[in-house]
Amino acid sequence: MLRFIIRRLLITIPTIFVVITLTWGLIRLAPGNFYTAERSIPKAIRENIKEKYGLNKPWYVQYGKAMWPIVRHLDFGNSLKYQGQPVSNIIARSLPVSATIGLLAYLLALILGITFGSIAALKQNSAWDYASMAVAMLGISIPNFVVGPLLVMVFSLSLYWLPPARWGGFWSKSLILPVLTLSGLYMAYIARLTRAGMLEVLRSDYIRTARSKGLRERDVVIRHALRAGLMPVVSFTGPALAFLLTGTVVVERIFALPGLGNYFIQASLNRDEPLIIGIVAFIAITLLLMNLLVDIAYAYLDPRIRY
Amino acid sequence: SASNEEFFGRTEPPADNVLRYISGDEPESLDPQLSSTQPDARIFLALYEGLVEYDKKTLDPVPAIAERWDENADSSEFVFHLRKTARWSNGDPITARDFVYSFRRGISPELTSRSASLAYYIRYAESYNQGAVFVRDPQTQQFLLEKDFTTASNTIIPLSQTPLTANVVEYKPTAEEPTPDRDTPFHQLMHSPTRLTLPGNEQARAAFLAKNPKLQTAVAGREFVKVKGEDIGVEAIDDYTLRLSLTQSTPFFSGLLANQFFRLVPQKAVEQYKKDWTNPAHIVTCGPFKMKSWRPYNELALVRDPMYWDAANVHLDGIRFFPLADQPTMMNLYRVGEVDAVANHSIISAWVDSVRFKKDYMAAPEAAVIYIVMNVTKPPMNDLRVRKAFDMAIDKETALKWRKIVKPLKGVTPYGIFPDYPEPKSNSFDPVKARQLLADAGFPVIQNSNGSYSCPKFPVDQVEYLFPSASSNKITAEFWQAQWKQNLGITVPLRSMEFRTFADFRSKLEYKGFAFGGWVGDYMDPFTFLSIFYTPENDNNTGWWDQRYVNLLDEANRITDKQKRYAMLAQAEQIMVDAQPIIPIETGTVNWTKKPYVKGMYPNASSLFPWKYVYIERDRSKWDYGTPSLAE
Amino acid sequence: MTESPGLMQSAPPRLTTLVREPLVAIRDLKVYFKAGKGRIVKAVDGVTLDIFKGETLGLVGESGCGKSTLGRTILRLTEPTAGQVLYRDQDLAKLSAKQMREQRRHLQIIFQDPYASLNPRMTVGQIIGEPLDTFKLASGTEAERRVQELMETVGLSKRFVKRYPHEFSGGQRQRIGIARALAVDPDFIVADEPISALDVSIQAQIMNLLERLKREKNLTYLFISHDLRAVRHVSDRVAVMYLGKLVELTGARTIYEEPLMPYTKALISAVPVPDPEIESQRRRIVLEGDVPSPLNPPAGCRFHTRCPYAIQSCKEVEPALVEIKPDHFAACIRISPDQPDIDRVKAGEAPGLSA
Amino acid sequence: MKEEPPDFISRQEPRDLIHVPPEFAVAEGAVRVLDEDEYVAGSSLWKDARRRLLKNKLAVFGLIVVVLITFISLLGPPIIKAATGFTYDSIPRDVTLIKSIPPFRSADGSFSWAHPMGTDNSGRDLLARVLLGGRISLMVGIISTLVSLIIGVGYGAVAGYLGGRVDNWMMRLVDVLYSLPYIILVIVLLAVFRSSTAVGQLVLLFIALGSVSWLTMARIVRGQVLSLKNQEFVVAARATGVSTTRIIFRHVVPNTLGPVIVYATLTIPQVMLSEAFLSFLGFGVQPPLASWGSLAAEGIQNIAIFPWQLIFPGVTMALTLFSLNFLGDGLRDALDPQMRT
Amino acid sequence: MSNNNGTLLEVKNLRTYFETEDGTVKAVDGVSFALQRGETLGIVGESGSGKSVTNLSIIRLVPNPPGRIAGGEIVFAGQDLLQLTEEEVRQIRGRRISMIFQDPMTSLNPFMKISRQLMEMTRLHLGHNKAQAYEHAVKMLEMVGIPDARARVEDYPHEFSGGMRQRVMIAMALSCEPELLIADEPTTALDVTIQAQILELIKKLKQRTGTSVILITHDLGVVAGMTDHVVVMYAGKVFERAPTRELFALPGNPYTRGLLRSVPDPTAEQGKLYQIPGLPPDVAHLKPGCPFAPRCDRVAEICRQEFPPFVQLNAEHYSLCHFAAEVYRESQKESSTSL
Ligand SMILES: Nc1ncnc2c1ncn2[C@@H]1O[C@H](COP(=O)(O)OP(=O)(O)OP(=O)(O)O)[C@@H](O)[C@H]1O
Ligand SMILES: Nc1ncnc2c1ncn2[C@@H]1O[C@H](COP(=O)(O)OP(=O)(O)OP(=O)(O)O)[C@@H](O)[C@H]1O
Ligand SMILES: [Mg+2]
Ligand SMILES: [Mg+2]
Repeated sequence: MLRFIIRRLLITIPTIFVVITLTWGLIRLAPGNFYTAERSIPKAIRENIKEKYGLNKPWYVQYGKAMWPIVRHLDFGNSLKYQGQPVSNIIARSLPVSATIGLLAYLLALILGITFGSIAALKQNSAWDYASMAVAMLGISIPNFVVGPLLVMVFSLSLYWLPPARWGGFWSKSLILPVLTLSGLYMAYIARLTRAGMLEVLRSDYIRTARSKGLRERDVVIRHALRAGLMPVVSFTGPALAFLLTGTVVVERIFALPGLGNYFIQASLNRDEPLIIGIVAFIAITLLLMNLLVDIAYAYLDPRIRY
Repeated sequence: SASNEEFFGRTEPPADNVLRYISGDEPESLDPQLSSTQPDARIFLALYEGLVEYDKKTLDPVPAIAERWDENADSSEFVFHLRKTARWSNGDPITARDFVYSFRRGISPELTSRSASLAYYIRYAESYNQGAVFVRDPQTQQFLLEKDFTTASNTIIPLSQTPLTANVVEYKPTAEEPTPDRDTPFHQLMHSPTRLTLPGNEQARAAFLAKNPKLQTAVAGREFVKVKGEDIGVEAIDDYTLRLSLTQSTPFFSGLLANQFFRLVPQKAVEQYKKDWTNPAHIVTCGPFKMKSWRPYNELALVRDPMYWDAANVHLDGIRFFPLADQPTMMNLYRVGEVDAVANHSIISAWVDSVRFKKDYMAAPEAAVIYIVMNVTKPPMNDLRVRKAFDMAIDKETALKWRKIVKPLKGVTPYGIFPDYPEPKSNSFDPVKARQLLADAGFPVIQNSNGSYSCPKFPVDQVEYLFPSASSNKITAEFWQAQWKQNLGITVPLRSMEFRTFADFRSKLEYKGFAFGGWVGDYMDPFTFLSIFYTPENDNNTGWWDQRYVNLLDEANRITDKQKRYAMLAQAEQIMVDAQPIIPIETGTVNWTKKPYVKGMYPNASSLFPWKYVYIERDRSKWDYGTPSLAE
Repeated sequence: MTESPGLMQSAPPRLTTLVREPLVAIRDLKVYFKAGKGRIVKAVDGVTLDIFKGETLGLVGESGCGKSTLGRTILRLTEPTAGQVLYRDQDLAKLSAKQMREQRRHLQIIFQDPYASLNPRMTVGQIIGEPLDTFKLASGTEAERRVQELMETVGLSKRFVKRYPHEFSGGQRQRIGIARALAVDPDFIVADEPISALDVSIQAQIMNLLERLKREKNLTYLFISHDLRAVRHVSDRVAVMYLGKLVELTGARTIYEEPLMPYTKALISAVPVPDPEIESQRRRIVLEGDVPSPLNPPAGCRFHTRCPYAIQSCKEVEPALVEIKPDHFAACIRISPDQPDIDRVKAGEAPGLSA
Repeated sequence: MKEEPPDFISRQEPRDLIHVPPEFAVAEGAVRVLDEDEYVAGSSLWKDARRRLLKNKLAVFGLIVVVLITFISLLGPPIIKAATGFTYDSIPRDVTLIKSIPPFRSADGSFSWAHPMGTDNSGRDLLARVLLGGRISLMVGIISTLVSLIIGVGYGAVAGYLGGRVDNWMMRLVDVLYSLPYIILVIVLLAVFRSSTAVGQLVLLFIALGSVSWLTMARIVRGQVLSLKNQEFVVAARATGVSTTRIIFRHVVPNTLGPVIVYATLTIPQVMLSEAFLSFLGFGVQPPLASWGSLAAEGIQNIAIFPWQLIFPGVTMALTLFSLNFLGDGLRDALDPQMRT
Repeated sequence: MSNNNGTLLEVKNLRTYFETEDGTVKAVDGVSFALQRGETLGIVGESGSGKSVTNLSIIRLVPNPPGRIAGGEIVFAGQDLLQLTEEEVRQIRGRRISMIFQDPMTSLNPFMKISRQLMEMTRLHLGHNKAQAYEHAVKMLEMVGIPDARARVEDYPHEFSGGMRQRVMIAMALSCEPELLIADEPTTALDVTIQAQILELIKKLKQRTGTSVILITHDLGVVAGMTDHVVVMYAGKVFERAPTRELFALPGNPYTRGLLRSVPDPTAEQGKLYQIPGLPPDVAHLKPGCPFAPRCDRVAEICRQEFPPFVQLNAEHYSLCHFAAEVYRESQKESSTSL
């Protein structure tokens, strides 16, 4: 296992390098440039910009220039759009915001999703099943760009209970609506995957054994069924959590949160190369680590899986 | 429900004397010379000041750090008299040298300011910014002059470049101020004939010289001297007097100086902290407010700066700028009373109907125009008849009625912003004539049995309407498409694009047929709009260019009489309108809201607010009930 | 610890009366499993064995002694740690995946655990029909006919063809597995407890069937079971395993009638008899002592911890499989060809040691 | 019926009495009476599933709704056009009509059949737009889901089953694709393969959405396969000489179907949302075309003033997604033989 | 019937059906038997005859859907289990009635260590704390003869051989010393020595605690050695019920006779074994008449027409056959000749 982890950690580095390189190439292929604006700037200024950022050099020089500081010092440079701001600072300050919202939302989604999913699986094809699936489905049938504003309409614009937008700190009322909005979708996923996974499991002989022991239905589910039943959820959690931690655009936009997702979209639209590469590298690392965790979790959950 | 209320949302003034304002997009930078966008400009209005400031209503230049200024006869040289009480936020006095430093920095090629071209009117600024070189004879130390190499010299040399003689009065010294030593050697230099400049880059220079054999021989054996910051026409005559020498007549130049690009940056902080100088820990400012805290994408908090020369007249204790761009979010925050005012264009078109009758809605024309550009380099749009037909087929009256808040547009200068400016004559809605024109161009329009039209010959696959994705653009695009379909029987495909892809396609003239066009004025003069078509290189995105147009504009700019100048500018505009590289669509309106208790904030044409006049009125009777008038 | 006494390599046990060629030859096979915390389970530990064409070799032994593992390893369902498995003189371990797949036509297995070995999402018909399809033995209605035939052969109503495994009783499941193994007309079948889940009547059916097939198609079986009566009934020879090692090997009748090894004796004495009268009176040899673990097998003879005849040397010397009587191999130091009856060996003596 | 003598050699009888009937099976021929029905050919997981699906009321309801909405989306617009002349892009000439009119109202507020769902801000018939949006959304959803099913399931199953190094590389490729900046990818895609026709744009959109929709599916399937491949029945299949491909697709994949179907039905709303987001950024369907997602996105902005702009596309979309999911659940149950009812 | 203090369990006319595509599978159809305290009841019968389903019905774990208990009574210590709530049944399961399932491979949770699966029982029912439960688990494993139990208790089921898993199941079922132990083929996967050991263990448990046992097996040897009474099942019906000795000595049913004859005799030479001809019936499509008729060697016309009566042959011996008396007599004759 340790060897497996080490091997996987080692392969992370070249993988990230591939991601960065591809991203770098993609940015170059994309039309427009970070200085493209509504009004085109005079040629002379364009030339100055190209000179300054080495954009008039051959591609391999540019590539080297982009990669070298990353390889040497893990330095992603400064944002082009937010001039003078180091990419690392931008990530460092926006990540906690995204991660807080994301984690809280995912936790909420996990709790609700697994509960709903288990109930539905246990009482398959009963009113309980339909009701909990209907609730879960609400999360995904109603897009979050609709849920968010609706919640705002009720809780902010009508009841004046919660702020309609903006970041109010890591422990403030302003977290409630974004977390609710965000968790709906994931709750739907988790609930439905849990149900599907649990149904595969609940008819196994060993569940029958557990029941024959006189275990409470709740314990049968939690201790015996959940492990196998959660496999799909675990698979889903890897990428989902990686993306949640690194920000979700829609919610950050609706609630005007200074999160990483917002930056990522802006950076992409602005062709802000260092910022894109920085965030992409960060997302890639998170993703690879999450997926590694997921793979470890597989082996933990299912002792028959060995790498 | 909300629609019956007098105001849009809650109207509870904030407990403290601090304004909460949504400024739009996240600022690119807090360096006024680097950042060129309008949302940022609003922040800089609080943090920095320049020689002049915008008038809160008209946006005309009013004295700021310069108490007053003088202008020579053809508006090619300006002398500014600074007030001696102006100080930086750290208490240091502000002198003319600060301006010299700031202007040179802004224009320097190293800074790569995207607004540097605003300063190209200053002598040698363009050459400096381009990294150009002078050509000097190593023996004689003489520089080659431009006039010796320009073939057709139909340009009239501005006053500032005519040699100084004793009786030439360039500006009117005021009585109370002794004017020592005005005629410095630098000033002499500014009045000597323009030096020849060549591209600084060797390859570019070689290419340039190859085209001009005469020049090539003249240059041979000479040395090249890089144009430096010291060469540009900015001079500190003394600590409190600043002289700007321009390359040409620029009557609107003082208005231009209120732009953020010309605001002061602190030399010491910049040199000490380099890129980091805007860091809240290091920043030094000169505006009515100074930095308190900055959390990007969240909040920029400013407090009143006690060092500010006019601190006594600053009403607010502070301002909190919220950078956010999502319109519904802005409106939500506004409705619940979390903010006191929002940036312009913040009301979604769909909401306009319910918001525009509220008493906190701000309606006024804006120095911003929207038009459709056409690619005149590709068929079928290279045919004037076709372009005209598409213009005439749009029922703009209906469009205006439908859009409700926008104003008409005849050419490229906005409606109602420059009261004395004569409007050009443009096509009126005439579908019959439009169809005729199309038929003339070889694309006959047929009327179908059900009354609709079709134009089978028209190469629909050769045109499309390209526009940047934003819901407001989308609904108008759909409207034009419907108009063309109804009146010409041509369904122009719509194509929305991510902004930078769009801008790239458009500027490279890769688009087919039509594309969205828009322009926001940089200063309060029609020329800011007319200059779109001034040079072919100045990317007007149509491929159209006419020497007559340029000549007329040049000539107009030398006229000091406003009426006459306007007439000539309008004449030029008419040329453009007749050639029809664009379909004029509409003049924008400011379209925002502010709480009635926010006073001193006027819906001016560029939504730029000198913050020191703004205050919070707690007496309900003195609140604004309706858009404050700009005319008073 | 030295493995595999030289004798075994030089002279694999064989029946002298019939000179037959081995169909499957197992050479010093070892299968170790990693079992967490760095422990190793030596499930099969140095087994050398020939299985001759057309014979049924019974394999008996205590639960967990490695019978299934041996069977599975022959078919390369478990990769061996060391040693070879030769099928018709080719080393199976050296075959490519594709070649191995082709060989599987000839080598089949009936799994010990019937339910787990059936795909829950395939109907019985599909499960039994699949090998036919894999080896292109039949298709279309022909395949359907074969499936029906096979089902009838193993005693399943062909009406069940569309049912899924979970709808069957334990014995019925087992029969599905048997039908699947028979589908391809293999040469060699590892039958891992094929009848233990079956009732006696079906057991009889299956055993008859296996025998008939053997007669008709010259099939070879490795018949793993702990049911000595059944083993006795179907096998030509019987091998006895204990903790990963072979301890006795001889003809089926001999092993039942004159077992040499104390362990085998104990096994045979424990066979229950379907007669309450006898059952209530009989005396079994009850093995005392701890059952050793394959995780930590005892040194010397692995049976010494439970063997009533064990002496000190048994704890030290690892006995080799020796031909004690003609065609009767045993691994015990306390007996020798001169004195095969352990009860007659003097206390404390180990004649096998000197030999 | 004549009973044949029992076929046995009992212990009492001499053992060389081997006059056994030649075919063992013939002995059972005597009892063939039990099988009065003849062998029913060609049953399969899918056929069974269909029958079982049709017994599940909720799933049938879901199926009916989905089919109905699909049909209405396909047939509705031409009917509306024939009946009223409204199309998804017809903006009225009369400026007084260019506004959002409530359902069953005319511009002056009186009752009218003209616009059962009202109109949008440009005065276009919302019903026509919702139906058209249905075409696009359903197409987007179905195509991306197919991609995710075909590529994702195959890829994940192969990676999980082969395991080891292959798995490692295949999954790293997935990680790389996950990590690439999606927006830029789409920008490049649209710029490199320029297409000015609406159909071309749609195809590009499908490629853009499909290119990522299969990634999570691949991971989920791989996870399931990892634990399935150690099960005895897979070993059994291997023992019978079944080829690896067949093991993967016949033995392993069907056993992942539960989560796969559920995830596939979850992919549909997810892709519809992605499409709305891409449209918002200008990459999606080109105006005046619309999708449910983009209609809902517009509608939510007007929720306070013109609620019908959200309610109709939103409810249609939600209803479809609900139905799809119940259908998916039904399908899952139907494909689970243990769920036979 | 009054609550006879000697009777622990009484199954009356139990019927358990499965609804399947091609009809109702009457897996158990009118099964009745009684079990005294401290007694062992053997259930034998052909594969698929409904032995497992009968016992699953007793602890109410028939998979539903498709299965359902269609009728009957299961009186356990005076209570009808079928009338209890799920919660009440739960409290009986494991504690008072425990079951060893037939398929040990799939009946253990592959995701859980053996230790946890064992500990769960005693922690739940005996209120053990962790350490106690652990010790108990190790002890139980040792008792069922798992070598090196302390080390292997931390293994996962897939690391055990088939027989070892079966022993884990047994250990689990025995760990709370239930009043009724239902053992569904507990020793199928075990070699004879372990089998003997396990059976010995069950016997000891019976002696010590007076546990009653239902032993399902097809190993007639085991039945002979372990049980007091035997129930022979065929096609979901009880075909014969008798004290063990009586049954073996004097079977009163042709089916039982067939079963007994099928057992291989270790002393005999190889050769064809006796087998009951034909296939087991499909319980979804039973014909009128005796379900065994098509395979019976003494079938008569009446057998195909009428369902046979349950004939009482003596005080404790019942047989479901039209010719029960005749068969019984035949057996008596045979046994006297063989003696
Ligand atoms: N889930 C199910 N669906 C349909 N039929 C079933 C189901 N479970 C069992 N059966 C049927 O019920 C009958 C009785 O099964 P049961 O498991 O009780 O047999 P058994 O006597 O235990 O046999 P064995 O000795 O082979 O285990 C069988 O014919 C079987 O096919
Ligand atoms: N995958 C595995 N991982 C670890 N140990 C294993 C594995 N498979 C088998 N073993 C161990 O190997 C030994 C032999 O197992 P095997 O299944 O061959 O026994 P067996 O002789 O077939 O027993 P039984 O008669 O009970 O089926 C046992 O101790 C078992 O625990
Ligand atoms: Mg085994
Ligand atoms: Mg059973």
